[in-house]
Amino acid sequence: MNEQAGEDTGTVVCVSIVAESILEGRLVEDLKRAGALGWTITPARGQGPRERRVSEIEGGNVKVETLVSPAVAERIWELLTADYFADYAIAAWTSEVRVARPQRYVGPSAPETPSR
Amino acid sequence: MNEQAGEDTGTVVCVSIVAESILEGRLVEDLKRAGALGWTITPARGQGPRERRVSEIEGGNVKVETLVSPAVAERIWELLTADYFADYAIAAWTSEVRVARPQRYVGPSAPETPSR
Amino acid sequence: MNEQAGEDTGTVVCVSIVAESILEGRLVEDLKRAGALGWTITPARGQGPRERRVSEIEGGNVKVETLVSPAVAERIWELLTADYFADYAIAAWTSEVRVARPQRYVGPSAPETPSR
Amino acid sequence: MSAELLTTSIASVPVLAFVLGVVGALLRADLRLPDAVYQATSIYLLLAIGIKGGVALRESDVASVAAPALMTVALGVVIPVLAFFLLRVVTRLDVTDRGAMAAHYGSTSLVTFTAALVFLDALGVSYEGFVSTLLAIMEIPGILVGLLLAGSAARHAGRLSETVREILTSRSILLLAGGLVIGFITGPEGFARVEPFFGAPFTGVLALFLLEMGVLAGRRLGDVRRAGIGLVLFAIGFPVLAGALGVLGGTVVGLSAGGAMVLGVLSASASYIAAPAAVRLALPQANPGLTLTSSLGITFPFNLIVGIPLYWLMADSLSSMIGG
Amino acid sequence: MSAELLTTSIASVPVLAFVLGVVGALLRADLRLPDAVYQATSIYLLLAIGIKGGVALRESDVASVAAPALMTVALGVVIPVLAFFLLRVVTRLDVTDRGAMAAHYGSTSLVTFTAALVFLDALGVSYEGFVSTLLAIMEIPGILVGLLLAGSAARHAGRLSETVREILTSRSILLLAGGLVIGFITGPEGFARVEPFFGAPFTGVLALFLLEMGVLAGRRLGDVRRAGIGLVLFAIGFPVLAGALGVLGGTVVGLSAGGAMVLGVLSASASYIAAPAAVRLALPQANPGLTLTSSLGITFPFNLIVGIPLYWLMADSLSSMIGG
Amino acid sequence: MSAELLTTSIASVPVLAFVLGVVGALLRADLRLPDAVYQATSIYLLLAIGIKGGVALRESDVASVAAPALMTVALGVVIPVLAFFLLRVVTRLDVTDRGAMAAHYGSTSLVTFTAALVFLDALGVSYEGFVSTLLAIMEIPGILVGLLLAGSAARHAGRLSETVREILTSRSILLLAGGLVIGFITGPEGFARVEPFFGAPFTGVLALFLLEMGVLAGRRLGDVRRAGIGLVLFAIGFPVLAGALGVLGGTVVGLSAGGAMVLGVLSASASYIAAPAAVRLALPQANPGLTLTSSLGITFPFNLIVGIPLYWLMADSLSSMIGG
Ligand SMILES: Nc1ncnc2c1ncn2[C@@H]1O[C@H](COP(=O)(O)O)[C@@H](O)[C@H]1O
Ligand SMILES: Nc1ncnc2c1ncn2[C@@H]1O[C@H](COP(=O)(O)O)[C@@H](O)[C@H]1O
Ligand SMILES: Nc1ncnc2c1ncn2[C@@H]1O[C@H](COP(=O)(O)O)[C@@H](O)[C@H]1O
Ligand code: NA
Ligand code: NA
Ligand code: NA
Repeated sequence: MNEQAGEDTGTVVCVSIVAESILEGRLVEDLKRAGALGWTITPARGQGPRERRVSEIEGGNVKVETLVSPAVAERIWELLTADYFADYAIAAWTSEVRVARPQRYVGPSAPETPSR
Repeated sequence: MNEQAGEDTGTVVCVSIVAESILEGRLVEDLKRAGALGWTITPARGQGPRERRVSEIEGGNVKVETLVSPAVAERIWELLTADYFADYAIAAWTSEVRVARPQRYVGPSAPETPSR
Repeated sequence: MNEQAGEDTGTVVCVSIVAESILEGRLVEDLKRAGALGWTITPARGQGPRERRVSEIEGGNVKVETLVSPAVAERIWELLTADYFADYAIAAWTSEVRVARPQRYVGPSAPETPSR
Repeated sequence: MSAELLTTSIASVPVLAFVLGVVGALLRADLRLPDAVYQATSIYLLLAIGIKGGVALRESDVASVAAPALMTVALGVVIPVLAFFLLRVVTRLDVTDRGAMAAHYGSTSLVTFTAALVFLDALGVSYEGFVSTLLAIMEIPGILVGLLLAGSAARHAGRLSETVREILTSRSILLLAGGLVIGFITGPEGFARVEPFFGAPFTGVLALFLLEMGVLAGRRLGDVRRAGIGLVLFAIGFPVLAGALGVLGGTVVGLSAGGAMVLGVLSASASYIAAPAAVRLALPQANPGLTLTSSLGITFPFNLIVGIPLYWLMADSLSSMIGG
Repeated sequence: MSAELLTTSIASVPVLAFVLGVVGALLRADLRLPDAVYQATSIYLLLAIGIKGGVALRESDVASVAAPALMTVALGVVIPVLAFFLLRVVTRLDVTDRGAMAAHYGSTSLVTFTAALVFLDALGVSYEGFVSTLLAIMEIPGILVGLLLAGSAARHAGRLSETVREILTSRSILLLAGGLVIGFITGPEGFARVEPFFGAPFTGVLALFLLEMGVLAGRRLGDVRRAGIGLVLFAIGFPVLAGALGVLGGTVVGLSAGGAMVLGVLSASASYIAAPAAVRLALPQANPGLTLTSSLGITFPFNLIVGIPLYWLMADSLSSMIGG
Repeated sequence: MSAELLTTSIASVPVLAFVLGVVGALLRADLRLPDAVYQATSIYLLLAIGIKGGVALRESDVASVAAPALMTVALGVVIPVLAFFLLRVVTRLDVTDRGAMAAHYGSTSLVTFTAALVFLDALGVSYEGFVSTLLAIMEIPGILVGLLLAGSAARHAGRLSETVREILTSRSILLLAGGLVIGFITGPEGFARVEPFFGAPFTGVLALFLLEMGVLAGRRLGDVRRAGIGLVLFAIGFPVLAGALGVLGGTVVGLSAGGAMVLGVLSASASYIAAPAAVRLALPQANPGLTLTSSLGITFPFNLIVGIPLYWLMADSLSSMIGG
């Protein structure tokens, strides 16, 4: 798709995080701190290998998706490992996606087509 | 997975669009016009680099996912660029996904296994 | 991302299933039986090439995402083909995603880094 | 049918709200309630009907309930069988689709029942307090008979018992039966304390629910044309037949005119919640568009507007023929 | 303004709930209703106002409604034009943003209208039953005039007719108009049966809705500082001007003091639901932050707390001047 | 305990609805309210209790409120400390889990409180109007003390102050405190206008809420077996102890028998909304399954069915011993 859609497309990393809803506010703050310029949140429920959480009463899970540069994805990953994975109900994964106007997601200073 | 699951699998493009919910009706019409045969909509909220929208009062964002052929993805992309990106709160990305029964998504006339 | 995040990352398959909500209970049972260790469910609506369903009255669609090993994905795919695709409103696709702690998704006995 | 009866039915806020919903659907406007509110409204209606029925049940002796309950089971078996064979005459549906239709018409509709009670209350006609028990009884056998007729049991051994369990522990049955028990235990004084919530606002909440039903029915209207004349005839004619059977059965077992009319409504109305879900899971090959168009797009509005006054007329005439 | 009037306005539960919402927003606490409940509450308010209006409309003769209806249309055209040109004087907004603002101030606000009725009821002041008809009328022309002024029709031929269709079949218009018809047909006896739902709890439901509106308004407060003094002046001064026009127009066409006050409120209040949606679709280049900050962050609280008693004072004085 | 008291408690619609929810959970049926409706119901209960409390608070003089308020703070500190040390005796939980438990039992439960008021109203027993103020006071200190005991402050400096801020601006505190202020300002006349919404339907709404609570408690029942005998003993024995302390404290500071019983209920009941959220964020290593099983699966049903009449018996006996 990139050829036809012109030069202003590129690859960014989509980080998906599913966590108990109580963490939403803290997660969003941490995403901002890690350099994410935007995110999308959808309501979710789920089950996982651990069952250690409190959100059953108040609001289930949330799924947060954020499109970022590889470097920011790395920082998010480190944050999750440091502060979340051990104690909270959380699952996270990343994939590469193609976007138009990559600067919207990786910021103006980032290279036009982030290398893999 | 494709080998075991038989010949009737193939790769299609998954276009994800997050937009202010007020646009839902118009977006769906445009997807149809571009040749999409189906779509899935989930409720969403979010924040982005721009904050220019009205949906805060009425219903937040919607996330639309549509599985289509590369050619249709191209047309959707052009439509978004022409009519949406400039003025509306919207983010969009694409990725390649593997499906069973690809004709369901790309239409009967399309080649059985759209090239990568 | 894998290099910096250490050895404990790997690739797993993300299976996405969109189905009429009435099937949720049965689908989840089948996912467990196929070996999935977790799943995330989000509410959804949609339209597809067939329009054969009853869920319009009660709850629309659900979108189920489950991160599993390629072998489990294969079993899920066979189950869907055998019991769901023919008669129910359903769409499904898979993609590869990168996770931390892959054993959480593929189980302890699975190889640390499932081959691509 | 006297004009006054029709007016009591049509000029009520709930029925007018239904019409507004249909108009909205035809104009492609979005008048649907949010799904969460629709669910909550249906929980409210089931509990309220159950509790009020339970309070009334306290005053009935077991003997007077037994015969109507048995008659309800009998109707729940006879009506789907009748539907199954009539459909072979008037349509070209295959055995699966006819079984699915039989399950829908053998079961019953909460909202039609509720609208009938509101109609009787508006006319000042009394009815037996245990009619909500009959509602709970009527919901189940019809679905099972329909599935058996379609032969689903033969193909998926064990699935029928699963279906039975699913229906018995379904939300609507549990809330209705649970409400009956709650009402029975708490009695009039207990009920008095929740009356401003479960009693007084009831008709208004029904109006909101019917607005939503109107939208859903209105969206099915487009499919009616494609359904074929046979199906349309069935969807209008069969309720009248089943309604007459119900009124007759109710009168025979000694129900008051009001009670017999309610049994007529239960017999005449087709399920659009419990049956569609059960049939979809047990008979996936059946075409749900067909059954929903028929039950929700035709039979439901027909019963709401024409059927309810009609079955009352039947019950009233029959009871005065016998009484006089 | 008499202290007693201000107290009747401010010390009412709905207005205090609004203030609580604002406080919650400033403390960054989450007091918002779930979206589904917010939607349901708005459906409830529209239907309830419509039905009550329809019941009252039955008792009005066509002649007495015609003049106020025409005056409402006239105000719906004049007010946005006035806003459009005044904005050129007091702000530096471009033609698109001024058109968007004109559309908002030309249309009207359901909740402000509702709060005005609750205020009059608390004072024991009567008003014409058909004022909800005027509410429905006032919603539409202002939006269209605003869009025309912004010149959107010129650039996207056909889009204006699409917008007209969208507004006419929008949920708020359909529920309001549908409610009016339902109330008109069902009359007082029909209404009596749903009064415990659509009547008695009304003020309480409004309080819940205003809690949510308070949160939304409170979140806009931060933007007010950035909006510039011109916009703030406009958002407070223009409602007073438009309200005075409305009160005058109402008195001229023979409305009671209560009715004239309501027409003043309709004129003074700015839309924050119908107009934002329509403008967003038809004028995407306009900045919605600007219009919402002005209409929701400034004008709405001003009208709720100061405007409502003020327009009543105007209407009362004017009517006693004429009467005396 | 007199049979009549138990009947008043158990045969009420709210408690029976709770039992229905438990039964539904055991049958694996889905009786949960949609999340949006659950949220809205909880907003409603908090606002309604606050407003009614505020109206009553107007009639109390400051002097009479001060001593009960101080006693409530004292109980809010003493009870979690007691829980923390008792748990070391009867269980083998580590310090974090004991701190988490202390936070839950030190705080209090809105719904248990509400059910107690409904119980007293049904008995015709009066209580001080300002008890909802005590509810708001009791919610906070226990959580903080529990967290301090767990030593969370030591490890994450600054996190405790963050937690304090989060609790003080949490929805439940803001709605309760906001409601108190609204009721205080608006007074009886203002309240009269919203009584058909916030007053009359209250018990019915509570029933709906308790249906949901029953499902949640029922789902925890399976975990009770795994919890160990020590925890079960604690979850039943500790409320009785804390309830007796509360009743005693209330009587000492001069509350009426009804008021002392309410303070007993506040002391005896364990939080399952405010505390779980706060503890989860501040003490992530604690096992939420443990605390929820104990507070929601055991203590909550125990208090609802046995505790409420028991604490009333204590308060009544104590007050007649002193009075006689
Ligand atoms: N294999 C998986 N696939 C998809 N979602 C998962 C998976 N495992 C866990 N989750 C999600 O992550 C949440 C937390 O999992 P856990 O930490 O195991 O409680 C669950 O509630 C699911 O929503
Ligand atoms: N980097 C991002 N990652 C994920 N979602 C985004 C991102 N940026 C924007 N969005 C979504 O797109 C919507 C519109 O963004 P904007 O146009 O910047 O207002 C936001 O409300 C988000 O839901
Ligand atoms: N091409 C597609 N892209 C995304 N979702 C789809 C697509 N086709 C079908 N779906 C989803 O799958 C559901 C069932 O489709 P169907 O079986 O055609 O009724 C629809 O309601 C959509 O939510
Ligand atoms: Na039937
Ligand atoms: Na206006
Ligand atoms: Na306590």
